[in-house]
Amino acid sequence: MMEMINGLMNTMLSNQVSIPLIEPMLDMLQGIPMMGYMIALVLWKPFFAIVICPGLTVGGVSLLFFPWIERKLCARIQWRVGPHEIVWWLGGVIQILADTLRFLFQEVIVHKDAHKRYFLQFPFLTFIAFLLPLLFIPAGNIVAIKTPYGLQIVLLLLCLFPLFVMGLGWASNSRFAYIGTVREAFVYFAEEVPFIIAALAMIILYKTSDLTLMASEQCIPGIILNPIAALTFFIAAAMATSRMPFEIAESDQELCAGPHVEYSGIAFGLIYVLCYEKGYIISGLMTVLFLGGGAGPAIPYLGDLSGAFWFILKTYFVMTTLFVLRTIYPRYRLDQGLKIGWSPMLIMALIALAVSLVEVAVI
Amino acid sequence: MKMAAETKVGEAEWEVKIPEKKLKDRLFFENLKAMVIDTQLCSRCLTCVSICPGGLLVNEEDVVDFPDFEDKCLDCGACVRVCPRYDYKPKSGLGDYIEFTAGQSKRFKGQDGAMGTEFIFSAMDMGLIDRGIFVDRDEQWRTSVFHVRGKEQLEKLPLGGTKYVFADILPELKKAVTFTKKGVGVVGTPCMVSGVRKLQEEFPIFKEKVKLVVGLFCTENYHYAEVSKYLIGKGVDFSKLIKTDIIKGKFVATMTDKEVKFKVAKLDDILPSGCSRCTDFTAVESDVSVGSVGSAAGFSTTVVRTETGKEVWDYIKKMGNAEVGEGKVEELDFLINHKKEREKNIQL
Amino acid sequence: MSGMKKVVAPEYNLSDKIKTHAYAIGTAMEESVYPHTATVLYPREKKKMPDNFRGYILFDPDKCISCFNCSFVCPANAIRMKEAPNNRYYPTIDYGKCIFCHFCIDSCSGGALRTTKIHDVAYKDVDEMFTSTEEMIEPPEIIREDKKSVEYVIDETDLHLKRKKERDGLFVEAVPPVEIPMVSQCVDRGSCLACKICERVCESGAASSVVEEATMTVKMAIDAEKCTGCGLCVKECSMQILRLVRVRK
Amino acid sequence: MEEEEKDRNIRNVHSGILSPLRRWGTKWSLWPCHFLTSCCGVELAHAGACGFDMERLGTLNMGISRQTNFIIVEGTITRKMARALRIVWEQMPEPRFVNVIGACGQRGGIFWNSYNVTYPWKIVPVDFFIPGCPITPEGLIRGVRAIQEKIDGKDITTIKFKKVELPSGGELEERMVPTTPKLLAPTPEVKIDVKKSVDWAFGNELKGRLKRELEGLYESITITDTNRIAIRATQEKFMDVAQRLSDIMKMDHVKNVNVIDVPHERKYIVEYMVSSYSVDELMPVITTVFTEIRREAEPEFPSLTSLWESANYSEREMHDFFGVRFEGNEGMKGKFLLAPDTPETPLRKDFKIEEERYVIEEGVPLTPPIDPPQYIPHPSSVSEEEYLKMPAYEDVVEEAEKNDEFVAFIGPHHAGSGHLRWVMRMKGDVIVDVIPDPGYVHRGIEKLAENRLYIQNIPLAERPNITDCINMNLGYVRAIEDALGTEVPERAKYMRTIMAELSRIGAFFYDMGIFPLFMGHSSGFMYSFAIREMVLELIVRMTGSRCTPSFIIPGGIRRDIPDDVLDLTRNFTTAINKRLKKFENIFVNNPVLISRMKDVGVLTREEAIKFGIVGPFLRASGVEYDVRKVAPYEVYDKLDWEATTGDAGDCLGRIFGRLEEIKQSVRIVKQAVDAVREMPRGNVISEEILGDYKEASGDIKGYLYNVYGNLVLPKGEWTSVTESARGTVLYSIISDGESNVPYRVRVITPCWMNLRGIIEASKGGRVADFWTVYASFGYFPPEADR
Repeated sequence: MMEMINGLMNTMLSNQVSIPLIEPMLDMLQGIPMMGYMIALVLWKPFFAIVICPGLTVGGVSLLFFPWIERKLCARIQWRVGPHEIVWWLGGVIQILADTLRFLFQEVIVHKDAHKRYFLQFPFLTFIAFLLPLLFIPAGNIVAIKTPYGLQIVLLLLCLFPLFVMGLGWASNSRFAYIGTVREAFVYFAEEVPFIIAALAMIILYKTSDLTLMASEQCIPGIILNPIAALTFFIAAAMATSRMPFEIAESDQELCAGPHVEYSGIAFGLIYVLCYEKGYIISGLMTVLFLGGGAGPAIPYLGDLSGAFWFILKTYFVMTTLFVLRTIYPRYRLDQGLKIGWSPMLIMALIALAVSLVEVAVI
Repeated sequence: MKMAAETKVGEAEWEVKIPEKKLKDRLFFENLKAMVIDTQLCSRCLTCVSICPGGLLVNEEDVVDFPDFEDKCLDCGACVRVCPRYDYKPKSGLGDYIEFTAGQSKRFKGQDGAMGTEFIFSAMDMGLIDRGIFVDRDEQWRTSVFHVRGKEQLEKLPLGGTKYVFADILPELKKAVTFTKKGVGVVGTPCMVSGVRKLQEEFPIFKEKVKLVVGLFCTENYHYAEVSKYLIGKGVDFSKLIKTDIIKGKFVATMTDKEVKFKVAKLDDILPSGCSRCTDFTAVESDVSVGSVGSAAGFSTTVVRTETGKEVWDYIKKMGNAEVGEGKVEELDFLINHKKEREKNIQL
Repeated sequence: MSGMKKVVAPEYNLSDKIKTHAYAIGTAMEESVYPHTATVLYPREKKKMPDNFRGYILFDPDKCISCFNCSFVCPANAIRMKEAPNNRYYPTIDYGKCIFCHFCIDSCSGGALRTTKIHDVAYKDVDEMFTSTEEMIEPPEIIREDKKSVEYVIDETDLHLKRKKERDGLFVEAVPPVEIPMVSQCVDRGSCLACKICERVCESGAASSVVEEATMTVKMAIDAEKCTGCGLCVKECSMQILRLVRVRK
Repeated sequence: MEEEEKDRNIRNVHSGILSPLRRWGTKWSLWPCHFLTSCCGVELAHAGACGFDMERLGTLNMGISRQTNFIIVEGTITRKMARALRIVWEQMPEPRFVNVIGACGQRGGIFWNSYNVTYPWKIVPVDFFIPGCPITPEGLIRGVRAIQEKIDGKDITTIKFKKVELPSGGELEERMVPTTPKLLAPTPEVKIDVKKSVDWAFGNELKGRLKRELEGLYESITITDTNRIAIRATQEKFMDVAQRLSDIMKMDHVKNVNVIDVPHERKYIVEYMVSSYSVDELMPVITTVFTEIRREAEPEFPSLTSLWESANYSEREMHDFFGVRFEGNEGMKGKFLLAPDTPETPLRKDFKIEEERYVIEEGVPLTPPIDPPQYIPHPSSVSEEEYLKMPAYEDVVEEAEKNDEFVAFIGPHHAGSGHLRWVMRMKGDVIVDVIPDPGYVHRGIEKLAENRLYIQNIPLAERPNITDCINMNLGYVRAIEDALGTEVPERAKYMRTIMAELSRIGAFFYDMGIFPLFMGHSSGFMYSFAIREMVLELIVRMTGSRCTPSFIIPGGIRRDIPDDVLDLTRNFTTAINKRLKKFENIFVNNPVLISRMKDVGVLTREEAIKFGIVGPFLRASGVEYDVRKVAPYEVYDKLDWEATTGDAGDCLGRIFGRLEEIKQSVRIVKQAVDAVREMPRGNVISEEILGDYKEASGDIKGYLYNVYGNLVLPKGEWTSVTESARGTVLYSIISDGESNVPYRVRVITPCWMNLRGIIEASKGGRVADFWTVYASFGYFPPEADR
């Protein structure tokens, strides 16, 4: 028994997150019995990645705060103030918490025509399934599962998104949800091909598909090496997350949020944060692929967290850009969206692929 | 919009003469009720209803009434002042006239010569008046009073005139007087004509505004509810009715498919009390009297009595609005005498 | 036809597209750095309303001549008159109907009605919205959370929000209407019924009548000194023989 | 029932161990499902836009009932809409709150005696009522605050009145209560071809020509006013007259279809107002063709849709109103504007609506008791399915299924439907057909107008379209002035022009605010509403009211506008440029938008004329018709400006055309303000109309009723055509010459005419294009439904 624990401890201790800033505190805590195991566990990189960064904690906090950042920034661009009155001296920073609580305590209506079980299960399933790619995305050098096939697995998991959304729409059994779901399916195909090709271009460029390696080996960020791939990836990301010019499936004014039209209460609450979750993951991926992941001036006190810090910062930047698009663009029509996906973006993706090949050949 | 000349302040007192009350210490309406309504003298000409300032004196189904008069009566005496039968001086005979003739309107079609309508419209064409008051009658003989201001108004509307059924003409005349700019012409039964004359006597505004009074030859009028019941009982189908008339003491109702005839005397069962005390057949106080008796079929007998009537009649002749026929005075005698006999019913 | 201008929508080629994309993105970026915020932080602060703002209506019984004009002119029939203990009719307002057109204020020749800047009120119950005369006399209290006032200032370049530390007052001095004295006068005395409706409808006691039983005459009079020119008798006169006329100075 | 449900919501928030969290969350996250039924929706938009920004309080507008918890009932709930309100409320998860804003939702407001209005508080439990017509954004936010306080446990009315004893004493004698000020002519004469001698040379020529062309068909041809000519025909020859007018005279569109009920003469007058866009000199002329038909329960009349398609919807409307069957119009089966349980043929004169009361009487309720519509019965009496069922258009669905099509029911409560129901048949992503179901905001102003004084109709005339209030007001007042022949003082004319153009700018930015929303572009909405906020600021300073000034009165304007406001207006004409530029950058010139609009919803010149499109949308299709140019009124002919046309006829053309129009409006305002500042202050009301009250010529204060209360129009039909922001607004007042209330008022609003255009332009397009087309026409449902 002890051996097993010791063996585990050794595994964990060999792969610890080092944070100089809190080391004195940790030392103090070591004195408390059993606390050593706890600390070892928490600071064990895979665990740290899942639970703290970039996983649940940072992800959760992002979900709670990012909408606020988005809403404030959009408000600023739109000549207004945004969430403000709630804790007004902080500018309404906990607005999303209030929204979440409200959704949490609100009645969940399952309407008569819905497939009751799927209708209720899908939001939760979707929410959890959407978290999976986080296991593979490295924040600096912190990553839950380090595998040479990281990118492929993330792309694979990302491909699941639309399936779940379609599930939501199907379970809703409503006219608008139906149209929205069909649109989602169409857009999914149009967006996924250039998206994967753009990612492929980066695999070729970096000659690896291990996300940690891809991030760490970018001495020059991917966006400079292959801007076309970056642009394609970014636009495809906007499409994948249903961001503004491509918010085709969920268009509020046309389809009343499409697949989500019938959801209420916490079920909708989950769906509402889904798009931010999606945004977070895809932005994280974009950071890793094109912005050098956790690369940045090392902050000595943060140790390993330094990389994570830069990663989060860049992710937020990408996310903000992605989300602020809604203040700039109206949405495309379905056929236009598809056309963009299947022609210019596909061409761009192929060009990006060629650029990568050329660069690899030249270098 | 009201353009009024500036006036000096202080000249704002005036006196109004009110009549003697026959029953002292009672309201004027009670006087009226006691002297006219309860004595069955009331012919339901509605002069009192038209003048009542509160508009509270009303025309109930078959009798003039003032519900709640103890509380609401203003006791101004207007009803008594204008009632032609409060001091009833029965008039009968043919009365004075300037011209006894007959006419047939070329412009209008009605029963007989439609001369009543013609007189009003000719007066309107002359610019004497700007509206006439007619009685409109629907298929069921229900009446409604109608202000006519132009010829086009008659297009979809056959104005039959008052035909044996009471109509609330005089209250409408009062309204017309407040609205009119030039003057009003009115067609009415002899009792209404008397009422109008009484109004004109008492109030200058009526004198000024009511320019032409066309009287109709009238034997009697009936209450709508009763007469319709009676006629239906006799087999008259109102939807097919073309024309009704009294010919030689017989009531004739012509329908599209048949005719119903019966003695006028039979109608006495439903004869209103006021009419049974009325002796005036030819509306002797009117400007012009018009009726079917006394002229050829298709013509209206026309009795022009006053200068105004004469003017309009001349205009009609001048413009050729009507075919001039021949009136036979003697044909009226039967009905004039028939009505004169009713004098015996009057117990003052 | 002259004076017509043909508008041709732009054709965008690729460079135009890139340019317009850049403009759009540029505008957003510019605004995110230097925003032209135009928000009034109500209820924290309140926008300053002009003095002629049409809000809740206050009433001064001393100036009221009970002419019913406010009630007659009210397009929504929100104003109805109620008899007060002193036997005069005063207006009441149902704010559940009031459309704030202020035709009533513009019809009040005595200047008894006046406006306030109150307009932000929430009622719990629809029946509470009926406001009786008693409640219209004193300025009401409303819940105010504002500490500052904001004024929209439009200069030649842009709209600016001018914030002031002090709160904007809700009540403005009433502007009395110009005086146009009118009196009621009988124009056709012969047609008078002596029905005394003018006396009964007159709130100022100007119209009067005395019945002399002896001679069976009624003495009618309209006292020009007392007459407020409200026009009720003119309207009600059953023979329509009264007119409002200008008082000669 | 209601009390219980109201309590339940609050109990809901307060129950459980976690109730503090629950309360706090609910308090700061009241998402309104904006029930944007009518005018107050405009102010809701302002409260949500950057001027007031409701989002500050965590109140984020969202159109989807399931995901929101707060209904803001904006204004009138008609009988047709009532059921939708209930459905939305039932769809909403608990705890849910309801605020009713605007007088219409409280005691009916200005529509209190309308046949089609009902009270929302009889349909759903209501938490707070906010007075106003429309409310101000501040009031709306106050309502949100009140709900927040209520969740915290303080459920109070936010105003406290102090009661003051009224003076007592004086001799106690019985006063007579005055009767109604309405003066109704007994059995009025209704004549629409009253001859008027006017100085109109072309009129006599036209009359001669018409006489030649219509030889033997007409009964009379009368010149009733400048640019107005009336042709009387018999019912039998009516079709022939219409045929000739259409074929020979090239009169290509119908401006108005009207039926006038004259019960005492047992007739209906059926009139068609036709005009021509193809012949230049006929453009300003409105030719009225009318006939009289016998008044029966359901009289028949040949429909003229075969000649003039533009008459189609108006004929259907007349069928609703009077029961006149237009044979040949396929829409005669059911009701079009009215709800199934609205009283039958409400505009017939024998349908009486509640009369006004002027004194408070004991035992008489403040408002007429309106029962909630029958289709909201007590839930126990019907099954749940019956209870919440909207008309399902089963035949359409059946037919669509046969053709492998999909049917979507959009509205009346839909984030992008604008309170009108659309039944959209689509094949794949292509629209096959759109069936409109309007009337959800039909408040019956035509009926109300014939029961109110002329002056009282001014606020009523504005209500259909408060985004363009001044032009609506102006149109109505111009009809009165035409009738009275009043000459308006020069200064007032300039003021009216300034205000009308400001209003046009405002309406444009309203449409340009809603358009981006339909496109999912919130910045465009915010930017244009910021500019609109500036316009409203000017209007509020001029008139005292943001949206419903009722400022233009016959003969002038209510009061002179102070100089400082004029200065502000002058500044506005230059200040607008900066923000307009940004708006253009981010929205109008946005390539995404351009690609959405280009060649979408094309209406060719012929189609536009055929379907009776009006205003800037007609001009965008290449017809050079602008009332301000064709038949100038006020001071438009004295100022230097250009009307806009285009020839693309697509959404892009419509938007760019209007954008140019706004620049022209700014140009007009600039010139007019400069001109006014040169003028002496003072006289702004015609002295002729003031009569004895000449001193009030600078400010009507105190004498509005005295001067206008007994306004009586001369006999006849008085038609005014005014160019409002969205097109030609036509007021036709029929007066009997004696009453101080109109006999009939007909209002044709541009949106009503453009409705057909939206349908036709969107057919064959993509589903998403429907909203582009819809928004490009600036459709405002209250305006269309009236």
